[in-house]
Amino acid sequence: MRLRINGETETYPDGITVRELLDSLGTGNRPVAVELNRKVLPGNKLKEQILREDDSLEIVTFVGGG
Amino acid sequence: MRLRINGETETYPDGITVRELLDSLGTGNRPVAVELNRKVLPGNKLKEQILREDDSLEIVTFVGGG
Amino acid sequence: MRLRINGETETYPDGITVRELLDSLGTGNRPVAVELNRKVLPGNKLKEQILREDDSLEIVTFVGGG
Amino acid sequence: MRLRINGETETYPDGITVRELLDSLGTGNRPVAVELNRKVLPGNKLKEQILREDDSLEIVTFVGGG
Amino acid sequence: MGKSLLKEAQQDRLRLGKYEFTSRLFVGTGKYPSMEVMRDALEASGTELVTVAVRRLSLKDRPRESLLDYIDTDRYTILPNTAGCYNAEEAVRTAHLARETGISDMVKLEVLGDERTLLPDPVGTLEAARQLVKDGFTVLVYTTDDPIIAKKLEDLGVTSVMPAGAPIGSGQGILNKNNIRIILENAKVPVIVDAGVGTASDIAIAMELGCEGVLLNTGIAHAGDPVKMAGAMKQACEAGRLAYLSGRIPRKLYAKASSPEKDF
Amino acid sequence: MGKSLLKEAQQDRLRLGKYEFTSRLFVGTGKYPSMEVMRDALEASGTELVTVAVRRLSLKDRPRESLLDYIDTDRYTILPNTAGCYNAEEAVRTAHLARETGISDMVKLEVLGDERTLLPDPVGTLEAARQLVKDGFTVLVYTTDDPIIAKKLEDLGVTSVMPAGAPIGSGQGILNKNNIRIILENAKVPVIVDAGVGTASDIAIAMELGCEGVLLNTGIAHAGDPVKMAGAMKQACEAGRLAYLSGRIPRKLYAKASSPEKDF
Amino acid sequence: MGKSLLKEAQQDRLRLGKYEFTSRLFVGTGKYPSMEVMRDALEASGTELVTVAVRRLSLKDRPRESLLDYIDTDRYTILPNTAGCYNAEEAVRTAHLARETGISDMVKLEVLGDERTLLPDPVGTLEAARQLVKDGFTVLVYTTDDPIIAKKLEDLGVTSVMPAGAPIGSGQGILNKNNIRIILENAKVPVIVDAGVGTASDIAIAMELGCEGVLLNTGIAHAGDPVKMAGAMKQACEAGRLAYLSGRIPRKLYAKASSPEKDF
Amino acid sequence: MGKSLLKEAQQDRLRLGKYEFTSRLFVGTGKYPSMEVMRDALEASGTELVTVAVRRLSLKDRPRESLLDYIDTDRYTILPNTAGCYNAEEAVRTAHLARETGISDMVKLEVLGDERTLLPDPVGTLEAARQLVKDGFTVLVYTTDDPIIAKKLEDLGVTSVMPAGAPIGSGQGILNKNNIRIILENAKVPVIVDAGVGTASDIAIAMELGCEGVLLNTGIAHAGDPVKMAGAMKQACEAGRLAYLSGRIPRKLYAKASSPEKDF
Repeated sequence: MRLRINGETETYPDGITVRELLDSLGTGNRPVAVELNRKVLPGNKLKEQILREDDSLEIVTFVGGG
Repeated sequence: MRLRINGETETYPDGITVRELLDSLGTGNRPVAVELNRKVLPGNKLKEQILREDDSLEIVTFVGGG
Repeated sequence: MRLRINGETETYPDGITVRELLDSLGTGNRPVAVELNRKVLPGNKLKEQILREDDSLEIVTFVGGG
Repeated sequence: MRLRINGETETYPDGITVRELLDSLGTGNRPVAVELNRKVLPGNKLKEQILREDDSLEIVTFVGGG
Repeated sequence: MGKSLLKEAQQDRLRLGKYEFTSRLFVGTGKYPSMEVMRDALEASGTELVTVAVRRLSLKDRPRESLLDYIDTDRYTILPNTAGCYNAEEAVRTAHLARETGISDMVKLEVLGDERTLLPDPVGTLEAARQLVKDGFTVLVYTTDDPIIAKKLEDLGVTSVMPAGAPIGSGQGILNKNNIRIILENAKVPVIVDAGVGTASDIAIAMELGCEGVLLNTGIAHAGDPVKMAGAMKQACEAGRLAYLSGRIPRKLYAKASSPEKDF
Repeated sequence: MGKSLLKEAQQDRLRLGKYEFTSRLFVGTGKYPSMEVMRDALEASGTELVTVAVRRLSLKDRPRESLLDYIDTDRYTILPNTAGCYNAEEAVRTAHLARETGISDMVKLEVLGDERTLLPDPVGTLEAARQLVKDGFTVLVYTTDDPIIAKKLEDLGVTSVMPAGAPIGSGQGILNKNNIRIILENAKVPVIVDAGVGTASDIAIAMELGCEGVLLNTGIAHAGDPVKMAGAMKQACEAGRLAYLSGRIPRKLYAKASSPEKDF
Repeated sequence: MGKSLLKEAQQDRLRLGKYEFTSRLFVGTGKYPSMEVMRDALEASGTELVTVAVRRLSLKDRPRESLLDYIDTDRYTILPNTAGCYNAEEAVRTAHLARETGISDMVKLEVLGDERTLLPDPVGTLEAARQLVKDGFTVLVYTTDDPIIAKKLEDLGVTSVMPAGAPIGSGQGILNKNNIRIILENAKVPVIVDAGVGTASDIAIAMELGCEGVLLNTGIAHAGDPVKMAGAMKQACEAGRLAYLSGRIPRKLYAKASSPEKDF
Repeated sequence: MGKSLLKEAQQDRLRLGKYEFTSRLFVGTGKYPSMEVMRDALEASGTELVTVAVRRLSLKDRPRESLLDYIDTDRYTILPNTAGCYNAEEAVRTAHLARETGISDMVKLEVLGDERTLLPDPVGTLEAARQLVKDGFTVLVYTTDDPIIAKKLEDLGVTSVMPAGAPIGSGQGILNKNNIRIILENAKVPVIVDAGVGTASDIAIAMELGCEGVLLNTGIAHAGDPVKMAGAMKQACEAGRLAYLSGRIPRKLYAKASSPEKDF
């Protein structure tokens, strides 16, 4: 299925969860947060949240800042 | 009739106009402005505006300020 | 005769006075002062002071300054 | 004999040395320096320097300062 | 001033809405030892715009004389302020009352945040400015030296932004030149320093930064000799303006001789 | 200025030895773009005392015109300086040469310590001042802002002590107000700030401290528009003097309203 | 420090919500020459609270390492900021994303008014602060040095008010001590100077005014030697705090000898 | 400080003649509330060099204890001063007396010009410095911030030039950074700011300018808590030195974000 991730269009197997997506992105144990279709996704929902065709995600992490 | 002027209760003849009231207060030609029952009264209405029992007026003028 | 004027060697007729020298230099009526052989020459002596071979003069005037 | 010490007149046995005088003043091992008749006395001369009638001494030490 | 400079100064005019001024010094009318001193100080200051406050007419002791008996309104443009207002509604109401006197359609908008420091409340000030511009006033607005607020006010359509150099009556001059510089960099409307002036050099400094004018009151009214100080402020304002237009020399650790090297 | 202030200003005169001045601004004649600009700047500055330097008459190219062709000596008192002298002997010699021109018996004594910074050498300055006072000169002496040196110079009998606000041509204004204050506390002769002025407010500040006058050159001569800046300096000098005489308001963290409390 | 002072310093702790800190220096993690330099600078600074920014995860070039690989989260409390947000909605959204990482429930709220100066937008900042407090965040809010805005933020329930000493990265220190003093006079929450620090003395000055802490980034990250400068900032922060607690001597024009009068 | 920084600091030593110091803070021993407080303040300050004054031994009431009972001379180098001397002869005499105690061959030369301001007399100071260098003393000389006098003293062979930041005990910090900068530009001997320090940031500023050290007394002795303030001064001195060695960021009107641009 098609997903919109951080502005890019990517293709992923149907029924994948957010957690699985993140793992496939190699985020490992680094802190990330996810917006699914413009809604902030609670951190504890990453595992169970199943993605659907055309879902749009923003995945953010921490970078250096002041 | 009773009028409320700048917080004081005063008695004036019925049917007096604002202009007449101002004259009786001796404002002469000094610049004043009037609020009638919490509404700013246009300067050009002072002459025609007739006061009624229990009307409340704020009459202001200019003082030194920075 | 030879005179040393402001570091230059110049030749002038014998017996010339300082005043005459200044006139020949075209100082006109502009303010000048003269050191003759390292001694300041009083302004009122310019006329009478006769110069001798090898006299050394510093002639100064005013320029812009702060 | 009479000695002038720091502006005071004091009486001391004849032939006393500066070192003995200092001991009698209880300077103990605290650092002091001595001027004898307006001349700075080298520190190593304290022991041998014998005082005479009417000698004038300034005895100084260190105090708090900036 | 020399004649040619004088002529030039005549032409260096400040435009505020439909008004135009030769003097860039605006002076308040409060806190003078007497009405006579105020009148003479205004004259000495050379100002063409004076601020006044709006207050209740006194009913009991009817004063035989009023402020405006001492201010020639043919000579001075009157700028009513909204001093003493602590929210937008009060300020708007005060401005409307002032306008209905028929004396002026200008207003010096002040919405204060705090009775102790008399510092402006930027939020209330923005709200009132929006309304007064909508109501057709020529709005000169007293504000902090915050460049972002200044820009927001300008975007609302005020006629002049008037940042405080320092708190009202503090006499500390311009505490943050950096902010005034940033405001000037952004501003398309005249920037007039209002409040904080303690002495003449404070005004010169404000004008040298490129401000279009200065407004003060206490610095004159509470000076030992208000009339003389008014004259000082006038000169300082002209001095600062001329210096700004002339272009000052750069600052250096040390520099070059102003006399040529000695040669004898 | 208003008429009465103007009149008063006329009477607020500065006395230096046998000379008296209405203007408290002294201006140098060096480093202008042209003689004409210098002449106009001097006029615009309103000064009554101008400094000049002493240099060798040029023999080769005899200049058709000289500095004094552009300075009306009936209008301006001439103050020759000893600029470029790095020891007392040279300065004394230069002062005597200047006097023998018959133009002036005043001298602005400068004994410099260093060609790079042009800062004064206090030791050489003291030595030269002693001699020149003995030789009957009216000595105005350029010095540092060191209050002890200033006092020593005064005790030698100089007519005026002229501390540098900042290094010559640096345009940094008065770097150490504290020292100028101490000098003023002690001084019985006029204190005139000499050197360091960069813009108009610097002069106002010096005068507000209580200085009797200000001398500058580069701040005008190198300004973008020297004539206009000269006008600015004139105004600033008058402004600062008036402010000093008026008595400024005290500085506070914050203060009182200049409008009465709102009551409606 | 001496042992007893060290002990005392241990007990002089700063409480922010449910967090407590011995170090009063907060340090940013942006703009270092390398991750290693950042890590060493953080260590040298002695900080216990570091700020981080929230940005998109890069999909293309998956960096093998991330910022937090260089920040020991057992040692440092993480303070995510909302840098780069120009309105309240964005800032609130960013804060929520940061919290959902599970790393921290603190947020350094920034709502900027202008991409050029990076000065805060007080209006947007107030709006976002209201929301974030409601949403249960521990809100440390970056703001101007405007005392009225600072008070409004405090009244909304923020945990700390963080006025800018000067614009971000400007290195100008505290431009307006007067405003910081007024903010401190009013504040019941810790006041932490954020932005503007250029060198160590700037921090000492902020702490001597009575601020509870200082936050900086560029002053360390862009110094010639960031690690050494981090050590300087640490010392300066402790110095300023101790000086504030000690009580400084008053300023005078001049004063008394520290040695007794000479007597021989 | 971090270990590596600590190690580096150990190696950043100040050499004065044959002496060497790790601490760049020199502390006076006058005017403390008690000998015990002095002793503890000296310890907290981390100083390795303390100044003392020379005075008459008291004959009447023989104090059972003396200053040096509270100063471990194995730990602290003793720097006798010539405080209270108003001419060169007295200062030279006092230095010789101090040396004959056998405690130290260093002298902090002070020749004061004025009992009220305690400012140095440059002329007497130069005269005494010449003699004391000839007599083989290690001369550290208290002077004004006059760069020309500082250079003359250096040329006489003094070991350190110690300009006053401000008058003794005035607590005003460094009033004229410009002069200190020029002195540092010229100096080949260590420049140590002596006098004027009011609080910790004053020391940091002096060190950031590039001074080799700072000497103070009143700022610690008269602080509310002298021991704590001594700790503050220690930290500030180290902070300022580190900052100077690190290289600070430049000052700008405004600058760049320390967080990357937002992208989501």
